[in-house]
Amino acid sequence: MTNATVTATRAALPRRSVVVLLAVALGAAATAAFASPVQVAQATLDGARFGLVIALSGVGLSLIFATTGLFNFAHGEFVTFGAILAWLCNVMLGLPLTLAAAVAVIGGAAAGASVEYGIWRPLRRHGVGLVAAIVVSIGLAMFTRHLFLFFFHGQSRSYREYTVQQAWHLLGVQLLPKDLVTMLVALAALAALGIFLKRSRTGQAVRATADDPDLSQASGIATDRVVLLVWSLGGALAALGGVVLALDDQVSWDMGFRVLLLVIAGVTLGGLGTVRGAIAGGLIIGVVTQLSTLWAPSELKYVFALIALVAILIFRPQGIFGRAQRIG
Amino acid sequence: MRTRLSLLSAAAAAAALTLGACATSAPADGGQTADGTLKLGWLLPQTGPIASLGPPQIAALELAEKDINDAGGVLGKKVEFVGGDEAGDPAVASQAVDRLLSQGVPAIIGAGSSQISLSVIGKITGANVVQCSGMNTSPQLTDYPDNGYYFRTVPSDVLQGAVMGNLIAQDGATKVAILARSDAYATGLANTTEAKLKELGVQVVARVNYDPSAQNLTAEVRQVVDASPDAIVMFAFDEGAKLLQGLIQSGYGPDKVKTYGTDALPVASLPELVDANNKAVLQGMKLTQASSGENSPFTQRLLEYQPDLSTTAFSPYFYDCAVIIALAAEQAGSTEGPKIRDAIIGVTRDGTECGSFADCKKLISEGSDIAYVGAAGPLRFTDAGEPSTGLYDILQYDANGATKTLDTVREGTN
Amino acid sequence: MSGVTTAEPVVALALSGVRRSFGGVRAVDVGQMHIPDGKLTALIGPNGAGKTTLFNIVTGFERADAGRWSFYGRDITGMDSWRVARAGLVRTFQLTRVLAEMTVLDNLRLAAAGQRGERLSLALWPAAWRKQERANQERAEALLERFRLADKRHHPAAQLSGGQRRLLEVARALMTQPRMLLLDEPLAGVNPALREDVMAHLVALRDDGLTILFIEHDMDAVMGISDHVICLATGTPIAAGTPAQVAATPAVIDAYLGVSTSAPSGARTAAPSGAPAAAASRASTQVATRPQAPAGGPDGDPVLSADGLVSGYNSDRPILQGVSAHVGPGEIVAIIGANGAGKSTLLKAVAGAIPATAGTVRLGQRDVTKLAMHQRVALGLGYVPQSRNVFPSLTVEENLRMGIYLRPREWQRSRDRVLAMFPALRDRLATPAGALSGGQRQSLALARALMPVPTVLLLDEPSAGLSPVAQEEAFEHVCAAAQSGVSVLIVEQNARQCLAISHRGYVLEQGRVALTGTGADLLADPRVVELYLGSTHQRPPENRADRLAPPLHS
Amino acid sequence: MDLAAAGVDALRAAIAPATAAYALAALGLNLQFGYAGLLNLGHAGFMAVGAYGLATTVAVFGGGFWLGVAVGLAAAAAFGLLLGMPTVRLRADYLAITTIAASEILRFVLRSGWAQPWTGGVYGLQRFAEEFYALNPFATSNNYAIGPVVVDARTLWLMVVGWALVAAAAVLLVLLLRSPWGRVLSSVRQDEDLARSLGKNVFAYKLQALVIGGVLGGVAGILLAVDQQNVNPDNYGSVVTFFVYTIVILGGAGRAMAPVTGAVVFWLVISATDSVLRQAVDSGTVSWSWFGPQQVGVARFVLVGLALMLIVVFRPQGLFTWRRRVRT
Repeated sequence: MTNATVTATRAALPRRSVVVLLAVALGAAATAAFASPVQVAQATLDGARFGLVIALSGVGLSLIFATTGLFNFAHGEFVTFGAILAWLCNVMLGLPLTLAAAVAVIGGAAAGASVEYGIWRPLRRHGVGLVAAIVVSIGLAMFTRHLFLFFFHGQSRSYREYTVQQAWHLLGVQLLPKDLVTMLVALAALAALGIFLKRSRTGQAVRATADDPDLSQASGIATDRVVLLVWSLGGALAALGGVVLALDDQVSWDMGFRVLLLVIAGVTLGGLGTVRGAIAGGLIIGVVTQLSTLWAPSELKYVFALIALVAILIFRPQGIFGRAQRIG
Repeated sequence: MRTRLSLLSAAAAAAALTLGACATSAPADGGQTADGTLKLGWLLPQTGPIASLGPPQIAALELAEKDINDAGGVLGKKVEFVGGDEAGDPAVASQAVDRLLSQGVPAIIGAGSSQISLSVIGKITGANVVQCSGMNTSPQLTDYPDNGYYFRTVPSDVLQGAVMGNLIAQDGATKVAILARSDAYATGLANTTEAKLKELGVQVVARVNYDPSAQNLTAEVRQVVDASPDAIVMFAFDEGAKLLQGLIQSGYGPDKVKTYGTDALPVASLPELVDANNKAVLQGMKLTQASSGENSPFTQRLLEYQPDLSTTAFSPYFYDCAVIIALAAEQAGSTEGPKIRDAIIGVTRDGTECGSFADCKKLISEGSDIAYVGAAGPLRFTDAGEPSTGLYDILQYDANGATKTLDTVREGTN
Repeated sequence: MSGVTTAEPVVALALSGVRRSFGGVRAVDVGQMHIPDGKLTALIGPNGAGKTTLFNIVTGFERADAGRWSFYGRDITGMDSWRVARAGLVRTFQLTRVLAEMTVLDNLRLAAAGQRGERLSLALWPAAWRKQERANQERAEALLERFRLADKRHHPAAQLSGGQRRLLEVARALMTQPRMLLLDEPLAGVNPALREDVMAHLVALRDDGLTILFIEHDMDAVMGISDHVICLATGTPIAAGTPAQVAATPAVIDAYLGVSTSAPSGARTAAPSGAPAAAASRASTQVATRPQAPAGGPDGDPVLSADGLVSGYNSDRPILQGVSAHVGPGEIVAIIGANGAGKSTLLKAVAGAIPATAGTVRLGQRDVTKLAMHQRVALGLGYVPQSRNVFPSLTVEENLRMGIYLRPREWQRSRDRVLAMFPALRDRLATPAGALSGGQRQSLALARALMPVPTVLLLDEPSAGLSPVAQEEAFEHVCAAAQSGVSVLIVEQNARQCLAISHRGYVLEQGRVALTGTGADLLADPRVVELYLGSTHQRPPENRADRLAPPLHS
Repeated sequence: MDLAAAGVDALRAAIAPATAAYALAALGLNLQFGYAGLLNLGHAGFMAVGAYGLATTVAVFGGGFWLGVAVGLAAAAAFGLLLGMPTVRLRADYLAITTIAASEILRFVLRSGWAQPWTGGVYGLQRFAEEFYALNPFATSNNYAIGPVVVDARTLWLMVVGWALVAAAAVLLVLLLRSPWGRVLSSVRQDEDLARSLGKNVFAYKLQALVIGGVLGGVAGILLAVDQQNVNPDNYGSVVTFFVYTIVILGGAGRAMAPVTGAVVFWLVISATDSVLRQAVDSGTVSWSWFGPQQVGVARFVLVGLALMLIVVFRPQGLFTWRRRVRT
């Protein structure tokens, strides 16, 4: 199977990206029947922003899965952690948000590294299977989430800066400076990650490890260190995702838990283990969610995102950009 | 064979339950504590989706405990509270209820969410124990066959909805948009408000119910904006700050359109939540809040008692729950569930009005009938055990992010 | 390839135009193939000739790109695997598959066809199936007796030895009362004593009127028992007929026995009977130069040595039972032996891919037994696993880059050096390795390992699954590597070619070193000839659990 | 502090009807996941379908209780087929994501405004089990003592029925798993291809396992609904599924009776942590400024999460299982 699907995927890549864009465009067009073009454009823009945040938060989950096979249900807690850490620095210590964000990212990296080092590496040595590991991650999520609730308490809070901004308008579509920044930051981070994985020696080592850990070791790659790196990357990006998510949607103890399902949906739908997939999946989830509100009750907006997920998984289990390779 | 063993044990367990369960001498009596001290249970959201509302409610009960005991307690003994977490999960909640019941409490205050209350009401009232909630607004609870053991101090949606509707209409709004958290609390309120507005001939141009578990609410804000209303009313908990930020940024802030909310919002901290750098951000926004009538505003007292509370939502109602139960016990001269049940309605209506546990207790000792006017104003329970009247302050945010009371309105039968 | 028709009136299995290719590699391309009814047919061919893929396609475990196939006249093209089995066409697997958690008896009882108790509707009514169950049990017991497994009947299948697992597998297949059996290397890993048994069983079954098609590398077995032989090379039947006919076909000898390679000058090659004789004679006619033993020569201090190495995939059944071997500077040392003798396992243990439960591994003087694989690599060890030896989703260039991962500064130089050795790769640099053909993959795997110029290189069957030409190339590369001063420890199923280029060799049997000597001596040793005829390549047992579970990087 | 009381609380929790319900749900999940290897993360969905089948039939359409039960079970089976047909073929983790998405979709739809006429929307439905309680053979005037635990007649009646159901389900499952059917199922989990090569219709067996397990989930949902006399969409969030998984893992996946022990232990722990913590606070054993009655509820879940992790790490084969199992 491997070679067949890989080459197939390769050959189809450009076409596939086009298909995704077409699908999104089509959805938008279809929605235009129910709403004005401006509304559609606005919804698509909002969706894109939310989608990119999802991708940013989820790409780590996706890489961790690719390199270790673990589905980390505690990933949402990285998101919360980042947001809370930034909030503490910004509001309690009075640091400017930009600096606070930096701290959050570093903190996220540290958190990611420490869970890998403290929990997952020993478990792998232990030979704990995929499902048991998933259950551990569920336990870890419950543990961390309630720790946040314990110390941060239940109320949601806002940062000290950028809470309310003047929107720019162009052709009736409005855009907030912070949203633009959010999108740019997310895109930049994801692009950087993509380039890192494609070009840099270490990045290639990550992909090599995802491809075949044993052979990587045979090439002198310390796969344990690679996995550690992936975890800290994942933690850092998720934390950053949390920071930008909270810009519009406030900091709360369970914010990560709330977006987790969408994050999982996004990266899975896009294809696990690929940055491209995370972006595509995130965008689809985000845009579908927003567009659906133009013609369906908004309390159902997530239903359509999830339906998209199920549909795509049934027809293409490895996701849009995924390789069938890992199937076993 | 281990399976067969455990199989037997399971069967045995079932059998043991049937046979081994012998009738105890003690008949079901809505238990009471040995020494006759009044021990009240509470079941409130410490975890789960509405965990943010737990602290003020618990604080309110602590304050009530303090007030009651400062006034010499009930029947000469200090009042005690034992707590339980409703956790947003019926199984966990009913476990907590079992524990409380086993400690012989004659009354349980809670639960926060109607969903949980509806899951445990059978268990509680079935044990002849009084249940009183200060947050359940679900209509299902009105006619629930609870043998008169279920009470609520929060007026039914109909009352507050009417107040809200009138208020908006009086302010001359013509195109109203309603943003409602889609749960038992907000949905009912939104429905009654919408009905009232229609009745008053005010057009409702948008009615948006949003998923409480949703993290991102921009789409909902857009829907409101697209309807270009001249008044916006939101029935929200602390996610209301999110909505307000969105509305302001879309040019539909309180400075542009009339904006309304309820005291389910984190009233005191709302301006700061919305924009820490601009105290005046909510200037002009109006709120309906449970009124303490002539008493010093309860929420202020609560914030003095526990300053770090970021919201005071529903706290007065829970405070009143505690007080009326205590008064009923005092009145009935007993700490037994059934006796308290019989006395509660009496202490809330037809009698000399009194504004605090201390005063009321004095009146009772003088043998006069009382009508408690509490932290949330007069209750005047109907026979169904819920307020026939609601007293509401109309608050408005000023340029300093503080609220001033514009008016106090009473809704319902006098 | 022109169709190969048989004289048999009744055809059990007929294929036409069946094609299947993986990426760049054409795995199966069968124009016409007929398996006669009631005969014992052997399917032979070098590794990667597509024998197993063919099995998978026919039994519905893999899809074909094109073609149709029918079973006793009934078209079963693209039929679900379980339906195929119910139709009476039952296969076994190359890697023995036993239900480890079940007892031997249950393994058999499970297999019985048409059990009423397997219907959900009846499962809870023992009355409905107890009689049938008892009947099945009797048949199972009988089969166990027949295959000498009776005494193990209540043991979990996990406790069986490799050979016993083979027997269990055949017995289980028989339990389904098939019309035709497809056996994938029924003799692989079965020790000589049992071998005779299994072969006898096959013949007996044939005499009972059962049609059997079996993949086998053991030429003795093939020649001895089969009525009909089909030889596959790179997915295409190149000969069919009686064993003698096929064995005499030059194409077969070339393709299967892979003679056309450089043999040591003056290597005294024994002349075994039958087909190999032809092979041998042809081999000896070919003269090429053995790699010059570089300074220091085989007698210098060993660059790699293993002492009393005990290792395996689960500690209670170690595959290596105390192997000692060493490689001198610039030496090419061959490991040969029967399937399941532990050749690949030895390489894995030396490389550190699997832990050693006892014994030591030394690189030079340094004891590396406790070190992880990547640490050993850092100390100058190179390892090319047998299958999965390139990163499929990385480009060729990236694969090479990974080869020199530890010393990025030398990237450019090593790249040019290696590309000079493997010019074919130069124009594929941007292609993902997954899209390469088998031969190119092998070259890339070798190239990747040679990027850092390791002191010792472990090669696991560099010629596996390659066309004769590609095999030749592979061996030339190995010699080239050795000439460049790299010591090589090589496992090969193609023992003849391998020994031909090796200074020394070890013969493994049942996880122990059976004998050792110079390449030439071993090549001449009749026992080796026996072994080499029996040798096939084997893969480590992998179970679904492993593939699902997170990889262990310890 | 009064540990005896805490012990009684724990004991009561261990034999409560809810515990029986969770045991049933876990039995079902164990069949799907422990025996068929189906990683179904949508078990809450099955419970919801069962519960709403009953509630809607009785409370909305005025059908009888027993008709309602029948409808509930049928609905659960139908949900299983609907979910299984396309997804059973998917790989473990993709199956997990599809199922969790499906159950969330279900929850959103149940609580949505336009489903309100049939589901009561966010209000849910109440009091549909009168007919059941009318059958209560125990005198409602009394309380009953089971050991140190005192329960009222209503609870006792439900307990008896609940645990009887558990026993029945367990017996059936054991018989089923010991039949040739069970033999095939276990072969499917151990090696699908092998099962196929022996002519077993793997797909059918997996589907059957999913449906049977789902129906048991439905029974559990019905039992819970009857206990609470209330159904509400938000009672069937993914947390419920996670609880059931915890129970299965606690008991040791793939062992017939494990879920029962698991359920008992799980609710015992949940309850014990709570009462002990509260005892500690009330009695002033613990009196830190930052740890008062307000934090107990939170602290409890911190501990539960922690316990969950530790158990999987130190007893991956389940609390009470000593035989080493090969788990995927």
